[in-house]
Amino acid sequence: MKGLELFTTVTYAHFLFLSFVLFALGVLGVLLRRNLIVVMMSVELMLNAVNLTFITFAKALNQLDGQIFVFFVMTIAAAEAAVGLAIVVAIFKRFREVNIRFFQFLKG
Amino acid sequence: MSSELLFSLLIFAPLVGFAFNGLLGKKLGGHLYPGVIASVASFISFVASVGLFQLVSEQPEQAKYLVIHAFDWMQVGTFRLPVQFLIDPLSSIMILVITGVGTLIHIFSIGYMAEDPGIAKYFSYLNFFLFNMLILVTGDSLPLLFVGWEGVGLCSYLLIGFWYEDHEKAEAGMKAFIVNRVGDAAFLLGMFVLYSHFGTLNLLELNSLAPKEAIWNWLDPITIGTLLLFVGVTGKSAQVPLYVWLPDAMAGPTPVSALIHAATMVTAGVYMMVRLSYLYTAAPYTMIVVAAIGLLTAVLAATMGIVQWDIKKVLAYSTVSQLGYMVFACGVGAFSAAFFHLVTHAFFKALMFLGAGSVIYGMHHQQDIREMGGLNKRMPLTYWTFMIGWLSIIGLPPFSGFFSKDEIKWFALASDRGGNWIFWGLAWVGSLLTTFYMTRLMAYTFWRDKKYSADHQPHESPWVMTVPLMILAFLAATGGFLGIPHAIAQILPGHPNHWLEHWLKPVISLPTIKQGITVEYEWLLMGLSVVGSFTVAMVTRYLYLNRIDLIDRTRERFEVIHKVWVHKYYVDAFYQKYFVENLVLSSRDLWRYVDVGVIDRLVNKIADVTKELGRGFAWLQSGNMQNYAFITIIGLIIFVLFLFKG
Amino acid sequence: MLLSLIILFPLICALVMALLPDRRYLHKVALGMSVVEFLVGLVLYLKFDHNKTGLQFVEKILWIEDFGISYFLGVDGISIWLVLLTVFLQPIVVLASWSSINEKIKGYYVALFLLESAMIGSFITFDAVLFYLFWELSLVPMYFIIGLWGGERKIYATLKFFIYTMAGSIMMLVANGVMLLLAKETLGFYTTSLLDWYKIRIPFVGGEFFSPQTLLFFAYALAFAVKTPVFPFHTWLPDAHVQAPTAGSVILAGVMLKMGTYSFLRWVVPLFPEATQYWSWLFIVIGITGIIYGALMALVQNDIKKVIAYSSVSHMGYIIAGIFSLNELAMSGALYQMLNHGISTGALFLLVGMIYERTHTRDIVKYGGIAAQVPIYTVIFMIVTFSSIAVPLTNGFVGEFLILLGIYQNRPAWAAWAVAGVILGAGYMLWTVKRVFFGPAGQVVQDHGLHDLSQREILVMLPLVFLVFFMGIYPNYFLRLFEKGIIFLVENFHNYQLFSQITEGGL
Amino acid sequence: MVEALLFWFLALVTLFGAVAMLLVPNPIYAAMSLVVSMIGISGLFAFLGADFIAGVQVIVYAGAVLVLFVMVLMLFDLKSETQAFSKGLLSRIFKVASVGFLLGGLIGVMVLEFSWILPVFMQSSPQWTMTGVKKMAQLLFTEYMFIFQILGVLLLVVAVGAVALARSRGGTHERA
Repeated sequence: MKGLELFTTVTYAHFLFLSFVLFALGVLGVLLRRNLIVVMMSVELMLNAVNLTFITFAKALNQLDGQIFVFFVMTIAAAEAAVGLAIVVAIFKRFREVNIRFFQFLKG
Repeated sequence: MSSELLFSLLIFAPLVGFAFNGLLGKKLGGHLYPGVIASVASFISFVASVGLFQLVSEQPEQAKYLVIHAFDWMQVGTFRLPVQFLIDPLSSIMILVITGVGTLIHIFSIGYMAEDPGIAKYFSYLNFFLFNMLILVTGDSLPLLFVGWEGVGLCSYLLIGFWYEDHEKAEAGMKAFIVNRVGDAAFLLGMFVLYSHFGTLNLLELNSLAPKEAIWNWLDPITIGTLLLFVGVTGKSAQVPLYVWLPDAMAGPTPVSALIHAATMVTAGVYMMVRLSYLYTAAPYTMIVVAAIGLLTAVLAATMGIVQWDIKKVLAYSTVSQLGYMVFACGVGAFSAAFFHLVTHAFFKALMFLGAGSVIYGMHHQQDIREMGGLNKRMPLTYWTFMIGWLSIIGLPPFSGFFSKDEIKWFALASDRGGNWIFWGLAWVGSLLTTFYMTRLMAYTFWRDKKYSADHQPHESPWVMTVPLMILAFLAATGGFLGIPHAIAQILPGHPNHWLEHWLKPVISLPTIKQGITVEYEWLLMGLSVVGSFTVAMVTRYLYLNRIDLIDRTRERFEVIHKVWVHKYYVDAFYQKYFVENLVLSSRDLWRYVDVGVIDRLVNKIADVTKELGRGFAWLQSGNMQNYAFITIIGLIIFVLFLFKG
Repeated sequence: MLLSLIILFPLICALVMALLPDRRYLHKVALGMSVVEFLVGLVLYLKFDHNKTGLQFVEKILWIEDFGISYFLGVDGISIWLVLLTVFLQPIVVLASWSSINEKIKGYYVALFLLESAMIGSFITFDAVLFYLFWELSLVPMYFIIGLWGGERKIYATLKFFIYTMAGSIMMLVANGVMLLLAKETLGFYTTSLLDWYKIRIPFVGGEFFSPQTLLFFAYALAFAVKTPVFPFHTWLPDAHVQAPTAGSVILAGVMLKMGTYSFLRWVVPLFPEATQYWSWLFIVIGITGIIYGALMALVQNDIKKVIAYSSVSHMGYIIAGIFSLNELAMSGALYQMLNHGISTGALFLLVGMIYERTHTRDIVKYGGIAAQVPIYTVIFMIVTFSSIAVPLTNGFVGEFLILLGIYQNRPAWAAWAVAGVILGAGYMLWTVKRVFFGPAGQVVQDHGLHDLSQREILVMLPLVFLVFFMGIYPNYFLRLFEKGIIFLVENFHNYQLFSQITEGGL
Repeated sequence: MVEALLFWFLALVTLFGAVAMLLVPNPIYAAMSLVVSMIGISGLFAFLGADFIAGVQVIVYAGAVLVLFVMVLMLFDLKSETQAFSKGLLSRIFKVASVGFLLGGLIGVMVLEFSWILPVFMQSSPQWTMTGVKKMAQLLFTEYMFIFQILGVLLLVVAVGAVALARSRGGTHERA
């Protein structure tokens, strides 16, 4: 598999590498963005990257368990989003902004 | 009556008296009840000991003892320690002396302590002392003896500190107990040594297992064991170097001094050595030490007795000195003589202490002999009984002291276990010193012109106090006939033998006479003693009554010696400075600089270091969440790197 | 089921206490319950077969199968006495708390009962994990007892106590893990049963510190040494004792310290016989140092509780030296001394607590001459003092005598140093007594009109005083059973030399 | 060939959405970009035969979660943001570099250490087949039933917790 073949034939490896890149982008979002909501979105992106890996393996190994896990991850993600946003709301009420810097106030 | 029953009467009568007075005495009130109850208890005990004595004398010659087994005290593996009591010729006499003299002193105390609010407590302690003392002399093994040994020490502590509100008296009690503890610690070690060597601590077994030949070896377990036990003796029987507590012990009530610190408890050490006579004779090095210490004590204590002004202190030093004689007698193998002196000493010293008590009572608690004088007119009964005690202690025949002391001096020369002229000479000098300070005491207290003020008229004591005095005086006068010396016995009609020696023969090792020492020597020594004592007594009496200026001049002339004697050879000061104060000070330093300064600081330092470490790493906890996430990512990178196998 | 009951009942008591409202009548409820628990202990004792060696009332239920961890309870001739001591002291402590604890009564008794359960548990379990559980569990209630009802520096003291002991027991946890692996390796299956562990032969190279047995030996020994406490790990003890409320001090001195010494006997000696034998000299030295050092420290303290706390260090020195003398005499003596110390030091702390309630000071300098004011108190204090300094016919003498004799059998020259403790012991205790009770009336007498012990307080002290004499006069009653216990202990040895050394007294 | 085109198209869409989310300062736009990315991922799921999951992805993420985000953003008018990225050029470079390193590491590990997987993965290109809901449901309601239930409870707790949190006045230090 050389040269053009890399682009013409799609293999499971493509999906894996794509999920790696997506995960890295998510990490960068968490590390660099200041807005809490965007940080949370980046986390969602990371979760999706992982989901993609699950689905890829599920397909490659011809097992459905991977898909089930994705299902669970999504549930957790939704829950996390709900709680996270609730915290954001609470933070906003107090600081009138949702900058990540808020967490510095939690320092003992 | 069976021996068990008699024995339980002997032991439990004082214990019941103790419990009764201790628990109920105060509630009953009154100043008579406690004393009467205690005296009755003591008297029951005395009757029981007479019965036991009778039983023992009925035993066959080969096994002249009774063993009363109570129960097993401790049993661990092969180590078995029964609570078992032994009534043999030795202990049967001891219990007679203890309960007999004890009863008299109880009765005396009824009068002496009548006005004291703590009378119930006093009598309960006294009974408890009897109980412990009886355990001491009847216990058939060293640990059981030790029970009594420490028990009497405990009672002594309680009774010395009886008037505890007085700082010094409380201190004297404590001193007595702790000094005794030093001896007791050695006593414990001695027991361990003997147990490891013989595998038993039973007194009879120890004596029978003791080798017949003397072992000339410092490192032999028997030598070490007996020496360690002897350290215990120096504590309890107030020998050099642990005698310091006894003079201070005079802080207690005077009858206590008579009972505990003269007649019975302090002789426990001598009793123990007599008891283990076979063991001691097997260790000749120990015997040398014992003899040297005993003689040293006898002479040193006598010199200190010369310069005392407190009537009880004079008697205390005299007690130390007489105990020295007993210990010395043990050291030259004359155990029977030591025991003989123990018995006669119990009579005449108890008599003298009670006499002193009577004087103090009559003088309204005045103890300084310089304030007395002329009491022979005021207190005739006390005077005459005291006189008998004096005659006895200076060793004039036919009073008891003459017989026992003379026997000791005789064996100082004649014993083939180390008797020699030097020993005899020192013992003789010691006895002359005794005569000197005792005569001085008599002169100051009785013979001199009266010194007391007119509004403190001394009075004769009531009969509860004088009757015991008289009984004791009788005993002190005649007690000597228990052991008539062989020389005298030979010329007496019927040749009465030395009864005590004969009686003790089954249980103790008897001294043998050196080759070449004949009966003429005995006459010679006896003559020297009697003439010496008589002369010294007369001269001293003359000097103190007529030529007091000569005495004063002599004292000034030898100021240095006088000072050393007054300061008790600086032994007390030495102990106080180098042991007590140094111990406390260095412990304080140890506490301050090692316990708090090093050990505890180290512990706290470890905690502090942990805390500082935490503070040091705290900058990581900046609160910047993205930094935390970043650190997580770094962790992830490291994890990924681990996946590379190479 | 009796053993489960004896652990569970205090837990139930704690629960009941927790559910009841916080009022003064809780004092009476607690007393009643602790008496019932004592009766349960008594039933255990009466049903105990005195002629059998080995474990009795065994309960063994597999708990975590994969690692062979089981709920394994049993008592033998040694542990039964410690259980009895615990259940015996509990009602006394409760009764003594009636007047001293006036707030947060409920929490106090909950902690006290939890503590009782944990301590009993650690004495009767024969499973390493369960033991560790009880061991650590016992820290928590004590932490609160000192921390909530203590003196001025209670937080410092309780933290020090907790963390110090915890740090020691971490060692035990690690060693437990290693032992588990060793069990798998040598026996072929995972087990945490102590009886199985006894069978493990752990490689031992004399003189080499890094041989497995030596390391494990020291790991366990360190945990127990802190708890005991052995010199030089003792500094938490004076702080904890001084700050603890009376009941805390009594339980701490009376029972908790025994957990350390008992564990030495139960765990260290039989598990690591070679190392024990090889290193016994070290522990005898430490023990004897502790005897003298504790006594010297006690000599110079001005706080009565500190005097007693340091005297505990001294007494613990006797016990450690006794255990490591490795012969039946000294071991029996050490066991006896454990009970003695529980009784006499417990009694001393109770007495100090009683006088503290009256005067609110523990400074000896302020005392003096109180004997005239409080005669009954003085008499009891003197009796307990004499027990503490081992006067014959009190319990203290029997223990010390056997220990010293045992030390002498093992190492004669060192016994002389141990005996020095006898002198110093008399020194510091009698000096304290003299300064507190005798002499002219001190400041406290002038400030407060002291009143003598109430009937309740006499009732608290009476059983202890009775035991002081009973154990002194008829020790064989206890020693008979110790013998069975020690035989059971050494029966499990694979080290024959040590076995014969202990049982036959030969060296 | 068609498959390849489809994959690359979906991959590009996904990556574009992700990068846009990362870079645009305005949170609303970021949310919108994420929606794009999510839909791309959903397509990829469908590509891999996970049709049910693909549907759920669109409904839950694009439809629910992100709507929630946007709603919050709009509710509080968080459009204006002075500072989109964290401060410090050095630390930013450092962070990007290490994430790059992480990515490189992951790919490196995949290629070098788990290369035994790659042939399997590389040779067989995925065939498009439908899984269907039925199979999923069978598995979910038998083997994973317990977890499924637990998740239900979790969601309930989260619902309550979210309401409680959102109702709070914010901050733990003082009470108004």
